[in-house]
Amino acid sequence: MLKTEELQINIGPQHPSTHGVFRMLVTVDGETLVDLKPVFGYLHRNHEQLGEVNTYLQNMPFTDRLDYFNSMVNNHAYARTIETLAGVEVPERAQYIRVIMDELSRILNHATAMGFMLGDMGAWQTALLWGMREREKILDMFEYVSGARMMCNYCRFGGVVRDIDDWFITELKKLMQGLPHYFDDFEGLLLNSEILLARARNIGVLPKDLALAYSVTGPVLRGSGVAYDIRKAEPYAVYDRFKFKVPVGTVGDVYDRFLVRIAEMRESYKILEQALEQLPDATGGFINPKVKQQSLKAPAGEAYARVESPKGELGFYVVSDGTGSAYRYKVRAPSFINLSALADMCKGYTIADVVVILGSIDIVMGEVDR
Amino acid sequence: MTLSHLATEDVFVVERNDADFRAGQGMTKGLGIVFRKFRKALFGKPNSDRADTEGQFNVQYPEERLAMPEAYRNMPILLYDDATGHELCTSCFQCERICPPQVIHITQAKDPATGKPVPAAAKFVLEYDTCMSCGYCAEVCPFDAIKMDHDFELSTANHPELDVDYNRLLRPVSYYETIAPTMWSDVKEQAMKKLQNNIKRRPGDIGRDHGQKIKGGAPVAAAATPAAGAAPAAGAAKPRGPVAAIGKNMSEDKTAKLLAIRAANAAKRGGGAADAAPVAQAAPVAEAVAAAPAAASAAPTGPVAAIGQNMSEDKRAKLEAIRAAKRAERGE
Amino acid sequence: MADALTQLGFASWLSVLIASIIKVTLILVGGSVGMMFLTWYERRSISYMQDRRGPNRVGPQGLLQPISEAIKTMTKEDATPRDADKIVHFLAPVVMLGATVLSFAVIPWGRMFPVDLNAAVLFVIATGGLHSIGMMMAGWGSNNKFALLGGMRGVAQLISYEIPQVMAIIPVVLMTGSMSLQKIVEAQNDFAGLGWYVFSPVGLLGFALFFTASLAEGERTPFDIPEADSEIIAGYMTEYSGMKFAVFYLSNYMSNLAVCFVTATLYLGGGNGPGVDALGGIAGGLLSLVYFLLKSFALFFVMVLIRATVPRLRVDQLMSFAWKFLLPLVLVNILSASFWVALLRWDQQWPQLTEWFGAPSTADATNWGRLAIAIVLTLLINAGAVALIMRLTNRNVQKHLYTTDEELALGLS
Amino acid sequence: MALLARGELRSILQTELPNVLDSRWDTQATDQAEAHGEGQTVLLDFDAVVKAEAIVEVAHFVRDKFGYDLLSNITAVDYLNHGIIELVYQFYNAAEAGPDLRVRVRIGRSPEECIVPSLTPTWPGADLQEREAYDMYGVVFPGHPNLARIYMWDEFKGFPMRKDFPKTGDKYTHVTGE
Repeated sequence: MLKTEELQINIGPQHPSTHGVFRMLVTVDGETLVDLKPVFGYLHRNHEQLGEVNTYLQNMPFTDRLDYFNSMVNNHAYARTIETLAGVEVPERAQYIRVIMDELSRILNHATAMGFMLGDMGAWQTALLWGMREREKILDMFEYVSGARMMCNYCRFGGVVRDIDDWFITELKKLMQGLPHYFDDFEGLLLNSEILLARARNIGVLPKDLALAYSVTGPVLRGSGVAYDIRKAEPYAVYDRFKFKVPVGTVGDVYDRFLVRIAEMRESYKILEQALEQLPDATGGFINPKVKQQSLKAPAGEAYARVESPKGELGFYVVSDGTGSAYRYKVRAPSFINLSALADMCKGYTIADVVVILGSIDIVMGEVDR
Repeated sequence: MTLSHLATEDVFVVERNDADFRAGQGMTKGLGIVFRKFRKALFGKPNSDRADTEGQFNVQYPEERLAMPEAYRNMPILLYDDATGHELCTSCFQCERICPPQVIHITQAKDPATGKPVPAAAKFVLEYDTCMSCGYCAEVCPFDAIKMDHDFELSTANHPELDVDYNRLLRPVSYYETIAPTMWSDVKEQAMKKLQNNIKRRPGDIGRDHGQKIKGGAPVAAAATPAAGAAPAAGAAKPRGPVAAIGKNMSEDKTAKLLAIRAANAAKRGGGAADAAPVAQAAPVAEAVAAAPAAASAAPTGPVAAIGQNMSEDKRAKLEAIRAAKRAERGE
Repeated sequence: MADALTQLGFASWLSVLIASIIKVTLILVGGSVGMMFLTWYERRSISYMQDRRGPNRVGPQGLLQPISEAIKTMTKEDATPRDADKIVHFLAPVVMLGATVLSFAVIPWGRMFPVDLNAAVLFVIATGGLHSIGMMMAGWGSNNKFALLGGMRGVAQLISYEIPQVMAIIPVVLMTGSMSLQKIVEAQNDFAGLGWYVFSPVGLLGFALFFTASLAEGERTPFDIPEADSEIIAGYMTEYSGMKFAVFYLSNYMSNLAVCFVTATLYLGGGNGPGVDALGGIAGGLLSLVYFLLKSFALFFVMVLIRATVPRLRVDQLMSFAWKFLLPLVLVNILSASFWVALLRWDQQWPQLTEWFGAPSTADATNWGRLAIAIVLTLLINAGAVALIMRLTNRNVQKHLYTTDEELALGLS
Repeated sequence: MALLARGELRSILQTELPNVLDSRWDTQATDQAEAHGEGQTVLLDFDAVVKAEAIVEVAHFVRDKFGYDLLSNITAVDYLNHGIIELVYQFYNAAEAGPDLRVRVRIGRSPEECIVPSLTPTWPGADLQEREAYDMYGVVFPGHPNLARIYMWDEFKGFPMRKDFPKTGDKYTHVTGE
């Protein structure tokens, strides 16, 4: 028997497909992976400490920088936490606007995340750039309502900062005319491609029980076959008023996660349709005028609120001591916790699969390192 | 696993295409779609509408520009009244207090005769390099003195220059009116009313002694007056939608823009360091008059030229002094 | 050319020297200009596929972009890693480029042949094989783990794919009866210049197999595994910068160009086409050059289309594709090519056929009956083989062949 | 397999596993939020406060008995005034959905007391979160396979999220909470 030598390789922190400054210390036997250790913290900026120093309102723009693809969702989750803590009512229109923004975020996140994953797989950016086009269209609309494309800073306690107007609704309807074509093109491009099947099927398998033990959430958990969606499990905002389905996978491999994300984009589209239909008129207002935004004080206590971010369960755990800023501010970041399953998913596969599996978890280092 | 919280019709299992016979048909379909895209992008019309998913969709940036939505926020600026040259800021410290990264530093003006505080800022320094563009300062300002600019071409090789002081933060109200007509018209009346009240409490030139507005005793107000008339027209011509002009030929805008840039550059070269700023400051006015219909995007150029100048050593020294004073105040 | 120079009064050795220098210059210039055009062509067309514009700033339609980039890479710092094997590290790009340029010596440009070698086909394959040496040198000499992985992958891939590539040419050689590229082009000149091998069942399958194997030889998607940027950064090129990197890049694209040229010559009739013979002379030569370049760039467009569409395979999948899919089909193709040649040319051995259909002339095209039989027979053999192999490599069948999901994942689906 | 209301776990544990509850917090009123003034933290204990060494047992208990199989979140809070560090474990029932179940552990701030058994062997998802609590608060988790700093570099001294970690000055030389 020939003796083989194991090789240790640092994939990252500067590497084309680690999605930011993230390092995987892998031990390989030839091309086969023996061990993987994720190393991170390169982007750590002590976000949680900032949240304890800032007042509640001041912290809102910092949440944009967590998962910078979905700042709207981050804002929503944070606003919901503080609203729970301080007992703030949110007008119905604001709830609908938040849902619309969340679902638009979900579409743009999944479009680009799947594009990046396929890029890691070697599909030369075509799927990514088609996704980027849809993302641009959505970001332009975000810019219109919030003033910024990515760092939206859109939610306020008890509502949103600016109402959506006719222009926005017209453009949203136009966007939704185009989206199904995009979904079809995207599916036609690669969904059944033999090479994709070879690369994605039975790769990075995370069985159902292991997925639960690893605390993964979002499309990764659903890809493993657990139909757990916070929009259904603990409906927030007005999600209980929409009819939509929760897509789940069966095997829990890269292909299942890929399919679940595509199906989720289509479900988001359905939610958008219903939200536009049900959107109440502007008489109810888009923000609770009674809330003192700048000098908001919450009674001593704690609150945890979570939303279904495109990447999983995004929650904020805030402890208040009755002053205007949080005593303890903790982010339950989905990318961070989903990442703990990476090593187990990768073992036994090859280096080429590792980057694909990492892409299929869909992490953002801004959220992982906080 | 039982899923008691979900009805069965709420869950569906994604189709994994297990039963298919694979003979390259999936790959061929993908090739076909990509070729269709190629054909449409090469021969079809460019992507001009949000409903389009075919055709080229990129904007040739320096020549073509997307119109900025009114709400767009980049860096904060301070406003002054065209007619009187009075700054709207009263140094109420609201923005300094809310600013999440704490980059605003204000010193209140004092009446030299009595030593009492006057509703005007003596110094106003903003660190553009650390600003996170959250827009809270503009949101909380009770006097509508601080607003978010639309100009985003601020890159510089000179980092200290990004500590921007009062002189370089000031823009006329008419400029803000061109970039955000509806947002300004919403607040215009009360802002002006508050300003008139404050002017009464400002002795002498306090509150309008920054920038080059009144240099040489002749207020720029005279030159600014026509702009006040022209600006609403320019504002009205501005497309409201942020992407209304995606992919369209913007040659008219482009030429106006180029002319404006050239004029500003020529002004910068022509005048000395001291004289350049007033000319540049007047540039938006001139453009607003000259190219009112197309001025919407062209107008911002003038003040930019002023920002582009190198920040002198004493300005940095000033900023340091202000910071030191702050530290002293906090008793460190 | 040398003869013409001798007639002008040059000494014979001098005229040979001058002619050779002119040819070498033309090949080098033609190769590198072709490579520059190729990069522009690829980037523009791939960006149209992705709904963007691609390079369009430098020169008209961005045509001068490659030149600006060449200048940029040449003026960049040429860094060598401290612990690298300096000599090997330096020689690797030289070997790569040398091998590529050599292959251009025998490739015909339309009807113009730089050198008519009687074993030109072998020569092309042999110079292509030299690439693996360059890759291994670069991978080893860089003293970088990613480079080493890339070098290993490259060598393994090149060696495995050379076999189907070489064997895919055998039918062409059989059908022509010669290994000279000139003869191969001449043999495809029937039917008013449209008697290309690709129109016969043997040639069609051979074309598909040869082109697929050539994609792997030229490290094109879906076989760009040695330089898979998302996995091992740039593979064996990771530690190269400046001019050396530019040389690798140049050699890569030149070998892609060579692959397109060779494929067009072997299967698409080279410079043959309607009207070439009719025009004759210099005009005909130019027309043949135009035909040839059109065919080659159409082939390259297919490469670009594939690159824009499909992900890359994994190393093990790549190997199983070569050994389990390409190789059996190539063998079957050789078999049907033998039948084809037997039916159309070996009339001495089968006199009955001569009785039935008359004696074959040198132009096989006139023997319609034989041709029909040959087409039907080879079509049946090839189609049957393709169907069988597809069936065998299909996932559902594999389910029975393999036992566990893990093994299934490693197989070809 | 049923959802538990807030505070219900406490009474269940009192009858079923009487030894696991932390006796120090038995006598506290259930909700004191109103009683405190501004700037005063309150210790909420309508959720079960269990002994540090019993957390593994309780976690298995709620998983096997009530189906709380998704350990979603582990939060460490430094209550400087009370001299304790609290770890809040949030469990979800993936099948029944509904709100979370919070189990708390309260330990002292000194290095000798700041020890909680690790949940990582059963819930590998706790791995990174426990490392984060160790890195930021100095909570030591015996049984964790790789308890190393996760965000800060390995040579870093002190635990930056503790309330007594200096927020100004040269924070890289200070040593706190060792």
